[in-house]
Amino acid sequence: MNHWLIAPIAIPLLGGILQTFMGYAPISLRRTLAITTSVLVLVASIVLVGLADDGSYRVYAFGNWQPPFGIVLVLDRLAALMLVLTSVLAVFAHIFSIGGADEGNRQFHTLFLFQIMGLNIAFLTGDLFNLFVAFEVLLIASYSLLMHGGGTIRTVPGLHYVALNLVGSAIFLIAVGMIYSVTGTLNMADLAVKIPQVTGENLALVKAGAMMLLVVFGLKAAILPLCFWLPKAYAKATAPVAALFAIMTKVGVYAIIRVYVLIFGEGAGELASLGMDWLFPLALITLAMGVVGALGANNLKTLIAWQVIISVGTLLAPVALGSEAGVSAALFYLLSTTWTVAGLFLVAELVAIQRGSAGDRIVTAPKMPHRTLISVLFMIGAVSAAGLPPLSGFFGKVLILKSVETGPQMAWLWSVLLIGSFLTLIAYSRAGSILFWRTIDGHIKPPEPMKGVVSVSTGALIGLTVVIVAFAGPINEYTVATAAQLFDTSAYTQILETPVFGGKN
Amino acid sequence: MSPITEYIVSALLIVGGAFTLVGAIGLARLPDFFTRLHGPTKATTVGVGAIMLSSVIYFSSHGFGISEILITVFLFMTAPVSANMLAKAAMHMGVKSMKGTQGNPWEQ
Amino acid sequence: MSLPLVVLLPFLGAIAAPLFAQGGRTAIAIASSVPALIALAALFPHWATLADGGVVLHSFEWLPAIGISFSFRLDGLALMFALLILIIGLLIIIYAHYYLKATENVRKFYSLLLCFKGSMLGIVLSGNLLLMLIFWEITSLTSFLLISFWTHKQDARRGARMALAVTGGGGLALLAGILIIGNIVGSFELDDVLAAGDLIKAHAMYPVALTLVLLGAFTKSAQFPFHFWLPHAMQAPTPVSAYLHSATMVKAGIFLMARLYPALAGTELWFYMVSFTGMATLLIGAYTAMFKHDLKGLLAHSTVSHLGLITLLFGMGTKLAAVAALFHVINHATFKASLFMAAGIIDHETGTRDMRRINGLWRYMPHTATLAMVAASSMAGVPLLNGFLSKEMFFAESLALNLPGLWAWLPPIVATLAGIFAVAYSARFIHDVFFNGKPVNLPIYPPHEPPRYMKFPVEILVFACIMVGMFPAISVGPLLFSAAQATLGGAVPDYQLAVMHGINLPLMMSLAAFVGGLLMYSQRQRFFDFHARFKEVDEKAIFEALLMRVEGFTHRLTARIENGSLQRYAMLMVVSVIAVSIAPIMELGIFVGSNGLSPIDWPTALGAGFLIVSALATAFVHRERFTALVLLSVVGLMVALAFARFSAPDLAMTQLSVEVVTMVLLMLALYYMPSWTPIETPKTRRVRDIVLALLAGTGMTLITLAMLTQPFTSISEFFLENSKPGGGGTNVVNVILVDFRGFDTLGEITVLAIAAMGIYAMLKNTALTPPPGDGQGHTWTRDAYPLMLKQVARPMLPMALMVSAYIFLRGHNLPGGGFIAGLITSVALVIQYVANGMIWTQDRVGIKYHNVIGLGLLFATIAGAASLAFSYPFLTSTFGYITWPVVGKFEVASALIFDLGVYLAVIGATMLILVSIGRISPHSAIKSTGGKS
Amino acid sequence: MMTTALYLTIAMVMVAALLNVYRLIKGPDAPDRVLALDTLYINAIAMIILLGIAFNSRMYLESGLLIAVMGFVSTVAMAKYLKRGSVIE
Amino acid sequence: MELVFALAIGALTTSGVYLLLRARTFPVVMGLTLLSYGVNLFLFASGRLSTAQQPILGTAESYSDPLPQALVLTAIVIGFAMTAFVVVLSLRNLADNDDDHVDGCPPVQPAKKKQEQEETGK
Amino acid sequence: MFDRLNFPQPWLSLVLFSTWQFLSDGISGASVVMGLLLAWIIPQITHGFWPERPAFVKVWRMPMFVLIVVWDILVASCKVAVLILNPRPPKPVFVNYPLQLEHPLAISLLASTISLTPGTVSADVSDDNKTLLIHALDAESEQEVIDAIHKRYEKPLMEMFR
Repeated sequence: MNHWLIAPIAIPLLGGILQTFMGYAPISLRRTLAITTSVLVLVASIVLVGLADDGSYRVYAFGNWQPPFGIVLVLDRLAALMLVLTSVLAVFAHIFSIGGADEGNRQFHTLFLFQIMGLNIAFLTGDLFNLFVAFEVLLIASYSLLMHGGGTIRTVPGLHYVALNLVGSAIFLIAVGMIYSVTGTLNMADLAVKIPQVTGENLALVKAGAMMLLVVFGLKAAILPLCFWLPKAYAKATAPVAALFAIMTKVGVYAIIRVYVLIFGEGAGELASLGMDWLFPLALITLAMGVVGALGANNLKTLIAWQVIISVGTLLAPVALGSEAGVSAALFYLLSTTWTVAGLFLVAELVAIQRGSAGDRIVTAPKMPHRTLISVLFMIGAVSAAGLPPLSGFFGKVLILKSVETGPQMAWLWSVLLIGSFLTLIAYSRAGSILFWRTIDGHIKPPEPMKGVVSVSTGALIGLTVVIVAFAGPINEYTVATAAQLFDTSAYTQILETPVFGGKN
Repeated sequence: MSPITEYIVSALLIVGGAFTLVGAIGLARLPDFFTRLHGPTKATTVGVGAIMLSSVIYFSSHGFGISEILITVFLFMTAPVSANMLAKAAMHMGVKSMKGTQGNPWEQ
Repeated sequence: MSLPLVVLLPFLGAIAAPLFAQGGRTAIAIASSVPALIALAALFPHWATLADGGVVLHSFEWLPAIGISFSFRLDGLALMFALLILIIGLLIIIYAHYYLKATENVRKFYSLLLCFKGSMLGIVLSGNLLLMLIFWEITSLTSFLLISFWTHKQDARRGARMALAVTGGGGLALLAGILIIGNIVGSFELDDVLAAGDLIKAHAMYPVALTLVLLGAFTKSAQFPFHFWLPHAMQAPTPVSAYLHSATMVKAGIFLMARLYPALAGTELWFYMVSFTGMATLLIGAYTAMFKHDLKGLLAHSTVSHLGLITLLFGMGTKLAAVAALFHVINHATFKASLFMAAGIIDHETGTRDMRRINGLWRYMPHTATLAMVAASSMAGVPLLNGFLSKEMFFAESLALNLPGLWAWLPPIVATLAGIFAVAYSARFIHDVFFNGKPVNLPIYPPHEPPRYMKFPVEILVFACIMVGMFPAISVGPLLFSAAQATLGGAVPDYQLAVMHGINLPLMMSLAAFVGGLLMYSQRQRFFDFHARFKEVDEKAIFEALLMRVEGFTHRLTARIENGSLQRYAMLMVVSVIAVSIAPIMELGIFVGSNGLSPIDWPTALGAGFLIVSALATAFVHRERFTALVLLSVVGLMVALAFARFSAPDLAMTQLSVEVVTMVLLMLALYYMPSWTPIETPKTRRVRDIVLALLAGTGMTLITLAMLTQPFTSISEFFLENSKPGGGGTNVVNVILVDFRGFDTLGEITVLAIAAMGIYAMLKNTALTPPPGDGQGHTWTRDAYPLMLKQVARPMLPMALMVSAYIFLRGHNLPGGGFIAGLITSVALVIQYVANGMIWTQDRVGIKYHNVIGLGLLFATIAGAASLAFSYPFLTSTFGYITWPVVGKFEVASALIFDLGVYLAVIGATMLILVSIGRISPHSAIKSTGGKS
Repeated sequence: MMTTALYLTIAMVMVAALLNVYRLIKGPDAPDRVLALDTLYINAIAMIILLGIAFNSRMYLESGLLIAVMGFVSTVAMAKYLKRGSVIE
Repeated sequence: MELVFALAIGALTTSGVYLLLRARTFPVVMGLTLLSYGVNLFLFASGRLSTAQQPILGTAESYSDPLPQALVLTAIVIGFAMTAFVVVLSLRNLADNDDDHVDGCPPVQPAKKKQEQEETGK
Repeated sequence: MFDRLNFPQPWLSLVLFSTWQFLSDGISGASVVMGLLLAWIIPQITHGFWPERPAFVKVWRMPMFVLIVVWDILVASCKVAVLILNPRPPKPVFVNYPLQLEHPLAISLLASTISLTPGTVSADVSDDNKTLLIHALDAESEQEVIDAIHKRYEKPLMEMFR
């Protein structure tokens, strides 16, 4: 039992608790502590990647109860990958926030840290109901963060976001209930063992439950027709929050990968590959819808918000095909797209700040200060997001394209993905050329000088796309190994046989 | 359980049930709000009280435990307040009192 | 090692060159030339290998999973292109040094130019198709930035965007094509691909792959119908046009065809696709060039035409044609680059490029005029110049083409026709600009010769034109040979590079072209009139309009679909759930499992009836909000009773207490809201909603029925067995909550805490004006704190605390626990707020609820973390029995501390939520003690 | 004997609840509904105690205690809403 | 008995879904509350129905499944937090938009419907 | 520390202590210790919430009073039951009862008592705490109600509260 496993949960929890007590402490102190916490989470995540890379499953049994009875955290490559992905993103978004976005709400850092905690629980947990709890933690934190920063523009999107996700939570519970009512267990490993043995009418029950679960995950991942809460909510959120939200849809993707590979994967007997025939076309339509939205967007943040949806479609299409290569490719792309999109949200914020009243609307406005830096960052981000070489988005997409086997699905995926990339490129070039180049004379109120933390964190996040390219080899090896590990479900179910730390039972 | 306690318990139960029912009938058929207010706030207190007592006696054979009494105590504390608040609300809203009522409710 | 270096150097230069900006423009220009010089030097030693048809390969592994490697491959073809890129690149830098004004952003210019150069070199030197594609797309991106270098010009921006859209899009098609090829061959290494030509051509996917690859090549090389981007890319500074459109960007597509020639060419499909595209482009370009008044426009369309020519040659599929194509690549690069530079000089010195205004420049700038005239002659195909040679070869090949029947006449006729146009527009270039009367209304007058060394690059290129034209075998013979060898993959046909091949049919065609061209030029006015009768197709306007259309359409479509209506989104959600689960539910039908139905017990059924009636009534009367709320309360109560009825005392208690708090919460909210809901949705919508709701309800009923009657076994046996020995409590539900699944509970109180803090923050600056009355004509009473309520609130607090202490302490063994206790305490506090008002109570509470929440979470976490000290996992509980003298046996469980955390967090969160909402009320702000007391 | 009495009582309480629900739905005024709800709460206490007797278990008593302690709060809140609007101020 | 229970859950779901699809925040909140009642009952039912088998050791011969009960307890608490949040959010919506429509402001209505609204609504 | 070791509201503490004994499963060492502890701690926490301390005198009369009330409840319940079941409509009266009690707790107690005894409900207390509005379900006249209440309930209460 390795206590590092709870570090990504315990650290932000303690950090968050500390922050609750410090509502009236000087802001510099709060910031320092909060950033320290984020960085510690990152360190812990990196340690966990190191641990996970040996390909074994590490189990952390809360309360020292043998799974499937107690709740377990399970660390594998996928979980570790998601943790690092999240904590890197979180650190930079967090650093960005201390540029001033954290003002106005004394609990901003608390919420931010709890959000990280929720995400980390979701990635580590090996228990279906605990996944629900994790979802709720991260959702409630995200609701609050979304509303952070005041103003009236966030209210309605926030309301929609909350209301729909509440329905989602209700469906999640129903689905959990159905699955429990047949299998009598909640532990994912145990479910993976028991689902193949389901027969008769129970099959229909589990099927209905699993399909509902897919709807829930689909809602979190924002696939069509469940994605409409996203664009406005993300576009209206405060920049670091929107950046952090880039990971939120990926939680849905993660859950789909985890649950539908492990529990309803190839080994699930009659329920094998359940729902994937729905998911594939939906993913493609989602991608297309994202592109349409991106083309029609009239402000930068909305454009990027639709990019989130494009990413989701791109990610889920190969996942739905259920091949190891597809999952591996999707994971590679996941890494790239999450950071890039988050970086783009930050860039959009810089644009909005620098352009005064024009904000991030794609209209002609006086020339903005710091144009060169911001435009370069935007360009890098846009190129990566559109999937053009030489940045990481390209490699992700190539991997995805390559992962499909020849057949009608390939034709669909290729054409949608490539035409989508093309149209995205047009959308970005249009937005970029108008925002940065089409200027009119006139003065805008000189904005506040761009703070170092703000530009550095944005640059760092955007720059990660280059880093991914530089380390594409090792990263790809890792994702390939991750996919291989994922599909070897029997190794996962081994955790049931591994006895917990001595003492009780 | 001895037969006597059984009788007592049964009797109390019936009494309690009867008063509860009567209270509800009052609520259902009395003509105006203020008269209806009498039904539940009383008959039910007696009703619940009797049922409570039967429970105390019934379980006394199993062992000591009279937390039911507390329920009654709390009910007796709170029921008048509910009635008071409701009456105030009704007077405020100008709920009509039945014909033939002597005196007037206060203007709120 | 040298090959990667060649590619890398310009990129390094791009980073380094701006650093020299301090040293002035000359320094940066010199710094920018250095990479090319080194690269040339680095390529030189390989000549020996290449001359014999050898190949230099430098390869490093990169991403074997994709099949991409850093593999660089130099052969004759690559060398030819690399030399063009490097040498013309060098000349362009010199030229640009004089061309750019001091005020312009030279750093950006050189940096981008070097990036572009590097990526072009990358394309030609890549030994891996994917690597090539990467550079391919980088050229699209850098050219986008170069074309839009003058970002303030709308035309430049639009031209750049168009170029990016076309070439970048083509690149994506190319990507697909390459991936298919890679799939067929099993490798992206150029060596493997070139060796697998037959395999590829025989494969079922060959047509797809070919189409996609050609799509890439055609877009890049501005082939019809994708040619329109090129003329508009002329908005770039002239050095850029000169570079992009002579030797580099547009030649990338040509290069691609040459590169993949062994792998893809030689089929009918190839022939028809490539040659006909080339033919069309050749004609259209030549024809359009004739009518352009813009100097650069003329050159641009002529470029299109020449690119068509080269494409046509490749399309013919004969080996000789391929040689001719390669030869023309060199020739076109030299004369077109020089022409562009000359045009730039003219533009620079006169301030305009309109040929209707610039006339008779011979008098002002004879030197430039001479150079331009030589180059233009080469373009026209005048003998003794290089253009003539390749054109002759082209004519010869067009004659050699064996098309069936009358079709055989098509290529020579097209070729001659194009030749006529070429002569005509070249003549126009020469005559209009340098003779033809006097200049008209020039912005800069009088024009004069440019700085001496601005002409230097032109001189070099013109010299090359002449040299090649006169001594082809000596000057380019070996290079062409090795390039041809590389392109054709081995055997090079017999060909002769001579100035004259004697009097033959091609020469006659040339002659015809000459006469025809000059004739056409002399009669140009008629042609202009003829041309003017057609509306000129402005591709850019169409493209922009199309873009606007697409943008507008997508915007409207998005607005239509994502219409901001929660009702629709929620409907979609419900429909989705129904859609995915309807099949299994139908399969299930009205299914009663093997456990069967238990007998109905009437009181319970009646209670369920109340629940059903109240639930439906809530929906039915929801417009009367208060009534609906009362009904909702009944539902809540019935749910609690149902829990009690079916053996869940803990749940019943929890439900009851939550119910009360929820009601208070909703009442608090309702105060600010209208008490009536208007009818807004049309009837059809309501019917639809009812249908959806009924479907959902029926589905749930069927599922529940099936679920309840099916037997099952669960892991719960374990909990029942281990609760006492392992968790030290007899209330199994509570032991699960604080021990077996304590982590869930920790998450749950975190949710509560976050919700409370979020609510607090959200309401902090919210100002709401409550309605003055209840909407039915009653204004609110002044009586805020009724006496009886206040008096009963006094003893209620300690008594309720007592009860909650009791519920809390017994929770581990009997129904109860921290959560319920917390809610009781909260309700007791709520009574204080209701009875005494916000400020009165707040004064007496004397602790910030934030801190209570924090403490709660802290206790729970510490209780969980304590076990870490004994290296047991988080949340491992322990318990023991202590026997005190009087007290007796007393159980102490660490889970109790955890539960205390829950208790505190619940109080803090609940109170913070309720108080935050209560605080919006303006009453509390104005009067501290209101009403009667 | 006791069983019969118990069932009889349960029946009477259920009928009483039914009458309450009738009043609750019929109204006519908001205070009537709240009064019916309040009474229903008290009936619920009775039901819970009867349930305890029927199941021969004291585990349910605390639910009744909870209603006694807390149930009136929602009545009070509703009544206060009706006349004052603001419940906590 | 199971059928009655199932029907109750069905009724809760029906009402909940119907109210969820309304255009004003308050009915939506009530709908969500009803829905969560239904869901809680459903989750509870996944452990099957049992009479007088409360999972308190030593108080009954056999015990009902305690796990769904614990899950429902968690779900109730979370549901409460979420309900509170959505209630407050609808208050914010009201404050910011001066209207309690779920989309901030009601869509423009044809005159005919307005008339109907005046006739039937108050 | 030790100077706070007192009971700020001894009567309350007593009530709380006995409440605990009611709640506990029988009186035992543990329940007594715990009861004492809670009876001490809770008033410490809550005494701020009870600013107007009741001044009890002659508390021993309390049990007698409670008994009277309980008896009245029983008797009157039957009367009301008859009234409800009787098809004759009742004759309700709004009574303005002049209060002699002054302590708010005493008034509240009286009002509660009135409400608890069937047939009468205290509907409101006037702003100046001088008048109590009582609704009687079935009474001949106002004075009849006033006299009965004054004699049976207000007087004993006046003796207990000073």
